[in-house]
Amino acid sequence: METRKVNQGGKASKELGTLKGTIFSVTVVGLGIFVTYLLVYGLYMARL
Amino acid sequence: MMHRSEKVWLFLSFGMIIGFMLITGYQTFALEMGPPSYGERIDPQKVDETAPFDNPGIKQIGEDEYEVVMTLQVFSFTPSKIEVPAGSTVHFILTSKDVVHGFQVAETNLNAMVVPGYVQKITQKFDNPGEYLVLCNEYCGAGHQMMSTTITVK
Amino acid sequence: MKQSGYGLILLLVMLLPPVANLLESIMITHMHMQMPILVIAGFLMAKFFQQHYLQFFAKWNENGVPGILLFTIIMAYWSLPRTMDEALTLTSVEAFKFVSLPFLAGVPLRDSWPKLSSFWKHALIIFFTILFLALGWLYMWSPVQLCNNYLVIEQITLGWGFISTAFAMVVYLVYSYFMDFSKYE
Amino acid sequence: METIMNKSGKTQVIREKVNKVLGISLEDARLTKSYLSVAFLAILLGGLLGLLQGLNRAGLLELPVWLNYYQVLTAHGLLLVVVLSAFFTIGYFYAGLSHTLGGLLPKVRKMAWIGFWMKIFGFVLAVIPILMNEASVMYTFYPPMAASPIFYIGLVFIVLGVWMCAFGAFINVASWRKRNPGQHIPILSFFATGVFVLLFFGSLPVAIEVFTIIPWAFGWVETINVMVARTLFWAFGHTLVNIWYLTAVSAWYVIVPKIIGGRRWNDLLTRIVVIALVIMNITGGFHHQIIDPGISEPVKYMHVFMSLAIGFPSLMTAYAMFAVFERTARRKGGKGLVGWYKKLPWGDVRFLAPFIAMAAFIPAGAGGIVQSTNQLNQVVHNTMWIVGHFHLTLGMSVVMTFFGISYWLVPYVSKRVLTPQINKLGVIQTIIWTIGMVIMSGAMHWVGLLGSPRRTSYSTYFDNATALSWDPYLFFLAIGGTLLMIGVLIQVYAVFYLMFFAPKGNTEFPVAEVEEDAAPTPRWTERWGLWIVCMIVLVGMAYVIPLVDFIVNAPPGSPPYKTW
Repeated sequence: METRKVNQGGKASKELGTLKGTIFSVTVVGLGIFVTYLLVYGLYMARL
Repeated sequence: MMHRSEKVWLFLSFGMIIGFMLITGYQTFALEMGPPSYGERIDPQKVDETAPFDNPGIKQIGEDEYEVVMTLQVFSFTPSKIEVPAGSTVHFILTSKDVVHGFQVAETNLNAMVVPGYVQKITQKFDNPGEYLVLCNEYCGAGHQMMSTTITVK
Repeated sequence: MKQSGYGLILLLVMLLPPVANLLESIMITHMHMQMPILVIAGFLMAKFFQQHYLQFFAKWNENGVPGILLFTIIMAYWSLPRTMDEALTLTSVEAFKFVSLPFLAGVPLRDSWPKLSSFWKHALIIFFTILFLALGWLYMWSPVQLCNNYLVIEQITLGWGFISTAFAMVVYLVYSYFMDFSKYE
Repeated sequence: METIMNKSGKTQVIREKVNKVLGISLEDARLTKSYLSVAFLAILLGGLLGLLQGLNRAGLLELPVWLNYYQVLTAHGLLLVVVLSAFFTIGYFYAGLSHTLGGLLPKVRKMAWIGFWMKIFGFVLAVIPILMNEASVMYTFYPPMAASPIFYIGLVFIVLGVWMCAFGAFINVASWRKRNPGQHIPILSFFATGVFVLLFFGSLPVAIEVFTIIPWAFGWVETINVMVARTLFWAFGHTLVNIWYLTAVSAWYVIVPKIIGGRRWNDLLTRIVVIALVIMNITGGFHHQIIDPGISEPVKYMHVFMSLAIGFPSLMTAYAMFAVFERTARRKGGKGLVGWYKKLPWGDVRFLAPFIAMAAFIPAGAGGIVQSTNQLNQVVHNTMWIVGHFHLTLGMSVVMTFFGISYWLVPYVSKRVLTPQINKLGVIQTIIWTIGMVIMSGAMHWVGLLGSPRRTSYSTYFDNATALSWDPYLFFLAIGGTLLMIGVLIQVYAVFYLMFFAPKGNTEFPVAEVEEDAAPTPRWTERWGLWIVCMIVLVGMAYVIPLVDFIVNAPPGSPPYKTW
């Protein structure tokens, strides 16, 4: 129930709409995928 | 509906995955590096009487090129000891006489499922001398952890 | 408009020789993957044509029936074993495939579907269900090799592909018979 | 007729209101409590067996002959992959259906109980032969290894019990839709519908497989088609794990935003993720067969695409989750590129556990993408890497989300409250579990790359140098396993404390609202029949080719073997 106060910021959502932290975070996710791929791909090529 | 950055993220990340796919496709179809997919059928109860498995063993088929005909059964590989000179390419022809087995050689890309009723083929070039551990990587019974042999590269 | 762009990109990707070769190397992916994707590409591009030739579509395809007839004819034509064979051997037929499926099947489908009454929609699905069952039966039980380019086993596989697609359409017909969409939507 | 309908409609409306005010009805609560109790007893037992395995694998513990490694492993898999996940999922979603649809229909409740006892009965049947060492076949039971027929009959009852619950859910949702024409199914029930659709269609192939195995295991039929059985198994096996994943995802989208005091992500995109996961899931199973014989390279390549396509909704989820967190944190005054993370309620176990679960899905999903890529699969197939992968996905992403859910769901159904002490205990549990899992699955991934196989009891392969070099990593496995066991004990204590001993009170079922300026969701999202048809067509595309080939060009079959 104590969350009510926070939720009332419907109108304010525009100025709070920046998502640079999200962009940063998903970039980390993307890099994670890429690095994992490189690791296993490198191992595969080295063992050919 | 979607934030611009979300579209960019989905486009880039999925593009990256498509990139992985293209590399895979190029290696599979242009460089013939596809995963082991041979599928000739065989009667799993008559492996010993069916060529070439009636005579398992190693055979030189060219300069630096060998062919190993191998059967897998609980809990061993036949032939059990293999020796090849360094730099040779070895073609393995495999089948199972009983349950599903796995054929894996540690520190190489040799890894294939060996299923009763099917002939499997996989190839590897051994550049570095040493003793390579061959093991079964699909659970096949009480002695599964003992099912191993070695390939010696001189 | 963006949709039309995606449709064009999809068509161009399908035209790439490695993609076309891969999909055409297996009979069932040729018919049940490449061909529907071409129709989808046209379906996406239809927005462009609808906006630019508003008059034409309004006049020619007023109630949606002419469009859907064209769609049906094109689809039925490409379900024949002969045409698939020819697409592989004759360049002109292959070119016709890449033109007819998107532009003569995909585009009219998009234009017609919303205009059709539910009677015509169901009639169309029933028609294709029967057609697919018949084709499935033909491909599975035909004693001879229907295509020069594909083995009998691929023919049987395609037959089962038709049967499973027909099954999915039956599921949909049953579902829409029991469900009254107007109540839920 | 009309008046009766109206009357029952009215009572229903009253019941829905009562439900909102007073919380879950006692009967619905009892159902969920029973399901959750079984789930957490399963993790207690399964965790203990897991510890035995970890210690054995590190060479620290020799298991007695009457309880060997493979028996333990079969039971561990069955308890955690089938019992824990199925019982938790059903218990959780039935509570969700009850909460969002205004209580379960009496008929549906009865079906869920019948399903409950069928699954218990089936499970007991399956466990007896495992304990008697008559079914050491792993939960994948690949023919031609043949367990005692009792084992397979047990599996049939488990599947039938799951179907009972699936149909119960469909009936309840359909009845709600009839009473509320023109309305969207509440989001949590939408997730539940997707999960039960997948449970039903995903378990169809395994049901077919088991029905071909039973006469063969009894000896009425001499041989079996090995590859058909294997293919049918994976059509089910992979769907199953993605069902648990979808369950966890439902909590991420619906519950977590409420707990952190925020709002739900775009309703349409959420529903698209559910629909996409339902349509594309079953075909993903093929990446388990990338190095199998008898499937041609173009077909395998086509399946890589089908497997990787499942990644798309997960990538959408990653973005959605971060965006929900960031928006909420910024509303609370969070600043900076990453500084806003400080504004999230880190001390609240109901947030902390699912958050770490989500974070774990980053490496877990990355590993999944890599291993379903054709050639790279050769590097990791059937090695410890795979074990590490599914301990990250299931043991972290899914199970930790389940843990997070339990801290509000259990008090909700037992009409008690989460005390600050238990919350603190939960935070400690989350940290122990995280450390244990990172150590264990990290070691598993690495030793797998070096070549150590999965599902193998401790072995030095006759003192082979390569195999001996794996031992230090396997030692970490034992350390991680021990930490995890401590985590299990704390978790089970917390659940049963909250169920029976915590102070009485009202706990809210946290379902987040959408953003106030959200656009209405289009109607087409409700056309489940259409999504099911798309799914059938896609399954047809994927499975018709190999199955027809395996059946038409079948080799002579295999007789049953008992090799343990």
